Amino acid sequence: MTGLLPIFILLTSLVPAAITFFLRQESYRLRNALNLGGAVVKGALIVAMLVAVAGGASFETAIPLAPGLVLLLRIDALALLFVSLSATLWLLTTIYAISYLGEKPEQSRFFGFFSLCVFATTGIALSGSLISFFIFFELLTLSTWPLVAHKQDAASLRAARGYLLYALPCSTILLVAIVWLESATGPILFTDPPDLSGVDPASLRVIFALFIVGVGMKAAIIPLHGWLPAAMVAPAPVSALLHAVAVVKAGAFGVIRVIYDVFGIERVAELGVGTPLAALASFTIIWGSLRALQQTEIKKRLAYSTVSQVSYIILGVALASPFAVIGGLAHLVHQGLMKITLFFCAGIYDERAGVRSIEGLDGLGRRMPWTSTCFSIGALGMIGLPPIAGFVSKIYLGIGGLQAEAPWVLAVLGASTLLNAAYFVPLLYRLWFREIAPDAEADERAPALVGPAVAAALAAVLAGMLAASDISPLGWATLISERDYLE
Amino acid sequence: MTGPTLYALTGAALVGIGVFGLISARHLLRRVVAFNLIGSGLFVFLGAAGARGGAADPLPQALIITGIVVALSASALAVGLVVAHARASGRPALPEEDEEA
Amino acid sequence: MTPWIGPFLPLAALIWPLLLGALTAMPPLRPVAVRLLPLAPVPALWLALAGGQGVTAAPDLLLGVTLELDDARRLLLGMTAALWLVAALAAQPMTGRPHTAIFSGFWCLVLAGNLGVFLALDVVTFYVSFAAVSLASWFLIVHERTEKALHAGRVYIVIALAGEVALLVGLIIGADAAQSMAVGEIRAALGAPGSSAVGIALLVLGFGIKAGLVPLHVWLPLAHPAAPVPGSAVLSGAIVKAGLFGLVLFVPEGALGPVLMPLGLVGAFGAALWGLTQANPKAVLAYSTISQMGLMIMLVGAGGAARETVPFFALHHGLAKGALFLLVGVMMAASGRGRRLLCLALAAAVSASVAGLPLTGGALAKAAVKQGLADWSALALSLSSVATSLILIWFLARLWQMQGRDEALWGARFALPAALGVLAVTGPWLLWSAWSGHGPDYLFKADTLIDALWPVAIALPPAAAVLRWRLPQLPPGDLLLILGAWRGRAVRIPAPLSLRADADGALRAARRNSARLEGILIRWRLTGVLIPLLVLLMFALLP
Amino acid sequence: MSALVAVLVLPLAGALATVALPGRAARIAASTAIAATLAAALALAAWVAARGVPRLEIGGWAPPVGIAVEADGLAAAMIVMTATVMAAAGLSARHMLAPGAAGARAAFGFWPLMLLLWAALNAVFVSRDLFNLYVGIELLSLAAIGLVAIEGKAAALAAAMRYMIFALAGSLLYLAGVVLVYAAHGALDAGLLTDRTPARTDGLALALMTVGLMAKTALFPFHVWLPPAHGGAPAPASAMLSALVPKASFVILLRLWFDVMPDQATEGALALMAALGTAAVIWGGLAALVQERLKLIVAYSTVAQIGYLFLVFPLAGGASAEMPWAAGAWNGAVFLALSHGLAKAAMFLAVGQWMAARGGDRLEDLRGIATAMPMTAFAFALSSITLVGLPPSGGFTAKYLIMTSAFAAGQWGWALVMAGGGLLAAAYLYRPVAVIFARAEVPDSPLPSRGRQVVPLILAGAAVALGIASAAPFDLLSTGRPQAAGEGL
Amino acid sequence: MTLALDATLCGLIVAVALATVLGRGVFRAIVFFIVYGLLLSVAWVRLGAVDVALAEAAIGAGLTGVLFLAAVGKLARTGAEAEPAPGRPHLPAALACAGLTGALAWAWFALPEPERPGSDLAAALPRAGVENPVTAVLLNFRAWDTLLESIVLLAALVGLWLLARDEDWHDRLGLPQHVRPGGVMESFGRLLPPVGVLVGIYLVYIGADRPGGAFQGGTVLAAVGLVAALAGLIRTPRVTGHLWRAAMVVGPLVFLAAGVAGAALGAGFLTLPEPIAGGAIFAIEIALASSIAVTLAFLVIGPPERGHRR
Repeated sequence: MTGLLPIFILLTSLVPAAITFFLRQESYRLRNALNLGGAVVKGALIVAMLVAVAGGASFETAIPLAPGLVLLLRIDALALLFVSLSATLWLLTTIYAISYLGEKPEQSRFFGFFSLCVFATTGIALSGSLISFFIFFELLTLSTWPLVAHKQDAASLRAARGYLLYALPCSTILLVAIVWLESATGPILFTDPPDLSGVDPASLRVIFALFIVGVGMKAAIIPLHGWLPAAMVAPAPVSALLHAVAVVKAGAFGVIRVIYDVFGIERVAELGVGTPLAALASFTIIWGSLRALQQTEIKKRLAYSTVSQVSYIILGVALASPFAVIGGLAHLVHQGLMKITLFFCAGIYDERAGVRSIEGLDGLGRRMPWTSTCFSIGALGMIGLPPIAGFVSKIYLGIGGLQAEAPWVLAVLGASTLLNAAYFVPLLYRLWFREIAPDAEADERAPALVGPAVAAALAAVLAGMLAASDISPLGWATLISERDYLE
Repeated sequence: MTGPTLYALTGAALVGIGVFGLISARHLLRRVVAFNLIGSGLFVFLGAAGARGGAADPLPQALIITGIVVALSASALAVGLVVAHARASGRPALPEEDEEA
Repeated sequence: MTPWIGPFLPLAALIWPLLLGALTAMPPLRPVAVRLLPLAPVPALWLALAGGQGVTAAPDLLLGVTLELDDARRLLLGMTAALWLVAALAAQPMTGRPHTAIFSGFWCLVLAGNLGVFLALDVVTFYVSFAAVSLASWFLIVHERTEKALHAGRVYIVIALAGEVALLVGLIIGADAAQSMAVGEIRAALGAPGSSAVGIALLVLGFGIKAGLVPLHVWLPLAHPAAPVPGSAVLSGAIVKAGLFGLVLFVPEGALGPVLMPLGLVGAFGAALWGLTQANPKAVLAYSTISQMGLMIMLVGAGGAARETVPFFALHHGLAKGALFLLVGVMMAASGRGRRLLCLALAAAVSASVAGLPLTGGALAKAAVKQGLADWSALALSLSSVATSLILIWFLARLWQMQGRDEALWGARFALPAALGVLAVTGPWLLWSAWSGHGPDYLFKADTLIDALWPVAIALPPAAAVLRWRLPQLPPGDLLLILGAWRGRAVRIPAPLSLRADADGALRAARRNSARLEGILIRWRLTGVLIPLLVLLMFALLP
Repeated sequence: MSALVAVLVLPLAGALATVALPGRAARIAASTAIAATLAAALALAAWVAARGVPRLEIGGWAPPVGIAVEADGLAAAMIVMTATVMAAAGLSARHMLAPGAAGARAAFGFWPLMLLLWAALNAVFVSRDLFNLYVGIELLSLAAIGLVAIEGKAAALAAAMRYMIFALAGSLLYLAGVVLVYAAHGALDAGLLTDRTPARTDGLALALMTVGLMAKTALFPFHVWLPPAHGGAPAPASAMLSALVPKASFVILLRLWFDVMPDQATEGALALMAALGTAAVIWGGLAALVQERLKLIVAYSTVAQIGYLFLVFPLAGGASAEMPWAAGAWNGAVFLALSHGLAKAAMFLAVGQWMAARGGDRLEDLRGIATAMPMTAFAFALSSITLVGLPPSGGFTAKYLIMTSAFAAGQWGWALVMAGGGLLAAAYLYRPVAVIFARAEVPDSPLPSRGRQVVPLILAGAAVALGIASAAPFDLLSTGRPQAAGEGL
Repeated sequence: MTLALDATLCGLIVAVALATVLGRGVFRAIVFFIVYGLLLSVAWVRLGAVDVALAEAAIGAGLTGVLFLAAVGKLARTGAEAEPAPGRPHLPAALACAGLTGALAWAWFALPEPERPGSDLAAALPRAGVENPVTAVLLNFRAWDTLLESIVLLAALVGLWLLARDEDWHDRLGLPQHVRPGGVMESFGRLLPPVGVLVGIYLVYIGADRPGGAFQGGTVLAAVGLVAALAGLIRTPRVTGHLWRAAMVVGPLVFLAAGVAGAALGAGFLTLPEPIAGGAIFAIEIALASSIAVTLAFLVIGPPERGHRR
């Protein structure tokens, strides 16, 4: 039974996906029940697993595909962190999406791919070998595409094409990297780091770079970020999925796996590739923020904000000092909570007030206080305002930067905070201090839309408020780094 | 030079001639004819090989008979195609090669 | 999970205002939110009065919250709580006006932060509290939503955020140097030889902004007058002290003295003189605050005993400045000559105290700090009293010029600054011995008296001159006016790096070319030759 | 054993019956034969998996006198794939080539040709005799040419003519090789030839056979006949032609280079083959990228995919044959052939249904067809995934195996071809996928029933399943292939 | 002496082949081709392969020649007889083909000496049930090849029929022949068939022991049918003629049935148990010959066509 738990967890997303595809548009109830049920059951299973792991159990399931090609599902603390995040946010997003989509067409396709996306993300989290990781990583690419293209208008299709234009070359590069490395070492399992001594350092550096390009595209590292802002044309739940639940997270998660479980910190340090990566991440942080400043559409601004924020995670793991790692890992969750809040709210503004551009936010704070409060919390958290989760990450990253003898990281963090403020504060200002246009129609009578936003915002606040507790993202990150990476 | 050698070289020459015909001809019927030349050239080569060492080897003969029948089948279909194509397009050559068309 | 360890009251003092703040968001309470405000500082006040021993720890909160109360903290906590209480009472007439629920909510948040700054023993709690003070007070500034208030808010938020960043980075450097989150250890680590001066500089930057350190003070004369009167009172009285206390807490003894002292003095004199160009009494008071904070920053820079007694000085200034701001509000609610005179008289008394007229609380404060100062700086302190006197006389004149209309419950309104004023003037007497190490008799010595008196006396002639021949009247914002061109310039960034290309054109060209090549290859006369050629090539390649 | 006979005899018997019987009875006979052969194919695979390689010396005459057939893992896997594709094509053809829909001529001709094609494929897959293989591929070619010409239009006839020329030239070159082999060794059986004393003429024989088979496989630059031929045939015919026919000659190449004359392989020759494969990948991909007709896109994609198959030669042949990575490359190539067959058939069948609904296969005609026929659209998308080589699909497994081998062999250039080709595939398949999933309000003719729409989906699903459950097919492939039984990499 | 004869023959063959390829005019090329086929059958006799000689004469030269001639006629009627421009001499092709010939010639001399040619075959022959080794190979040892070969014929025919136009589908096979009544063709047509049928049956019958067999015999029978049709003695059937279609498949079907029977009886697929091998082979040959005859004749006649559209 316990050996099958990872498989069951995967099935909680796959089964609803498979059934949903064949449902008629009118089967609202069944579809919603399936998706919500899947999300809830998954949550329950993850809790069960958490309990079991805390009790010392370990889970590992291997499905051989071909010699040298084993689908290995395995649970370690990092996997748990990611899978818990995605499962929680999936539940919220599902509730939100059901309400958001209302009676719009093509829902079976939407929810089918939606669940498939989560299936892939869960698979990424639970992958115990490099090739399993790649398989799910690609599945994610593919199942995301129909979601980005969901509206089927020209802009959506363009965005979807752009997404693949980035994703497929990068996944090819990733495959080359995997194959190159595995041809020298044999199949790479995350349980025991491969022996890389047989490969010459120059090749290893190239392979590392290929890996980073391969997974970094999903994490929207500049210059591989172009797809993300374009993809904001997708419906709000999809944006939430892209920015918080699945895609960019998978990329960041991939970077973590590559650095810690494929190469190992020592090897990364030996090769001297950590610092360039950290520098790249820093550049992304700054550049993403600068670009965000120029955007006039809410979701686009949020998208560039994600570009910037996700690189915090990468910065942390690339610096590889204890605090930086913890900060990076914790930011994986923190960013997810805050950004999903923001996208939920952006979706509500769009849906209930028809507002997409920043100008439209004027005075919405009074008409839509809950939404606007959540939005403000998300935005302030992004800036790093305590006690919302973001500041914890920043503190840890900063200290980590100093530990890694990279004091310039502080400058990056500082500049980024200022820039974050520069692009978020005007929004808050408009929300709360401008007068609403007299003919504006805005309300938030949609509890299933607002509820998830409130929950996510609350979670973001709690993650910061209770950062020191064992069950907080930070506590977890600490545990992971102590247990797995920094003996 | 022995008999089989002579025939083998003839076979080789026939193959060359046939291939040349197959390549250079534009008229499709000529190509089918050339195809038959190649085939028979090969059979002669095989027959010559089978005739080495005195006693004729029956196996190549059987193979050749089979080959001849197969060649006829192919020729018949090819000729049918040539005719049908010419009827449909008005030319006994492929459009891309028909310089008069 | 352990909720907390140690005395609960410090934790309650912080949580209670937050709870109230959350309550103000409840729809039924929104109209009467202001009514809750006076309750908010009560636990803190109780804590300050009752005192408390031991460290309170809430290990699961933030990165492990730890709170403690020592004498300095207790003093400032008490002052702050009292000031907030009185200000909250003074805010009662706002009940029912627009946006008061938001105002109240953030009032509570700022209060919690302000208290937290004084209670925090760990750097994260401190930072969180400081950020709450810093950023939430923006809502107090822009509350009126006038063009002026919004402009002030813009300036404020930009500078405050910059300050937050500097602070965050500085604290991170400190925490790394100390390998600890404890405030004391960080200060020690920063003071250790060989440690990074950047950290200290950033901390000074961050705190200096809040404390009105020249030249980081530019927001202050805009923001303090823009807020509603109770807001101004806490801003000028209590909130600036958070920055000051930060300096005291984190800047190591003696570090940056050569920078802080001159800058403090420049503030002390410059702001007072610039204040003379202001017509709005609240702006005058704001400049006075900068001036006084300059003094206190100089004291921090001087180090030693002077630095130790800064809280004592701050206590007086906080209470007095609070009283003065509130008096502006009271004056606005008075039209009768009697009431106006009463106001003026109280204002004069408090002003005299601030200027350090003998036997006032202000004089005590100055006397206490002077002991720890070198001669020249003591002289500077005395001279600053001249400037203070000058500006406060100017303030009184401007106050008198105000025209108000009568409002209800004037007596109660007047009682609030009166109470603060009394506290400001008399409070230092109660704590004198504990903070100066001298008996009350020291205060009545001729030296002390003269020392306190002459600056005020010197100030009178120029004051008369200023009143007679006015200085040019300028809008607030001194340096900002100079840097006016700086505002509103956007950052230009080159066009995005993107993979966009003329896809259609490329497709068309590719189609044309591929069709051409395919058209060649499809010719059997050509491709056919390749067959024997390939056979020969392969034959050549095989053994 | 009897399953082996059955897969050879049943389609033949079916073909004879469809020729002899009148219309309706012929179609019933065809359906029966299809079902029976499918069952026999599955039974054969099960037999092989369970009990090893069945060998049949036909007529009881052992080579060199008689002909032996063997169903090793490769043959069994190919036969099962063929049976699956054939069954699906047959199901689709029941409607598309019904007498009312396609005319009495096509309705008469399709079934015997299909069954003859099938018989020829099975015969080629199991045959161990070089001359028997020649007869087999001739039968295959003639049946295939008939299918290409079935539309009867001038373009289809020209396409069939071109195909005929290449096919005949290819057959003759192959025959020339066989003649040389027999002349040199007096034997035609693969097993006997493996143990032969190498002769100096073997190189020429191998060169002749290889080039001939390349022409039949439509390897670049001999691919020119393929797109018009496959693009012009009716969908079920295109499915068979594209999915299966090139595989027969490829399987013969595999047998020649890895079983019969592995000793003849040289670096240069192997590289030449892979170089042509590379050219095919690039050229097929680029050409597919610019087509406006979906069937041509799919057909050019076959050109490119055939190119991949030839990358196996330098990785598993010659000096590499003894190396650990050879098995990976060999298995990868076969996996690729299998999954490409399934996916390509699914694509053609899907396109066929769309053409019936929209009356054309220009991309613009098909805009938004996914709304009306989501299942076929999904099938097309799934097939695209396999062709691009994205996980989880048979295409991915294959790609992974080949790329790993390439890196292990130090010939990483071929891995880059594989990778780049995948990108090209993604690019040229993206266009149709985006178009069919776009929103458009176009009235459709009556749609095929769900039962018929699901056929391509099953094929595409099988192609994907090949990647998910690749262990069983992998074991099957290793049967009877001692040198490939190793773990590989 | 014999070598000189062979050399002359070979020279002629090559010359005629060259003329076939290089000569002007398709018709002339085809005439050369027929001559070439006849010369080639002489060559086969010289090589001691009488069976092949028969097959070459009947099929390679005769039937194929007729096929080509008929095609020329059909092309002329479709108006597509105009020959495309010959184009420049194709030098690269000439070089490549010379290379190919050279390679094959080299191969001949590089061939190893044959090892015990046909010894296995000779050992197996007594059990084959027939004495003519070629027939033994065709119908017993390599029966699978032969079965497939008969199927190839069928496939070609089905493919050929498919080339008909849809509107012609229900017409009779081939173009209607217009023979002058009482002309040479008619008399020839009346005279030939009885003789031809006899010859054909004899060839099939004799095939067991001496040169001859189903293919040669079937071809003669097919020629008889063709002549009869050309002479207008019989009308060609339609594709829907089920009797004819049954005749087309009966040979392969009997062959296949025999094979399956062998498998079903436990002897093995296509295994002819020694005692009944001779009889079985004869039965198969008869069936096969009739199918071959019908199929070959239909192949030459071509798909159904409605004549004279112009």
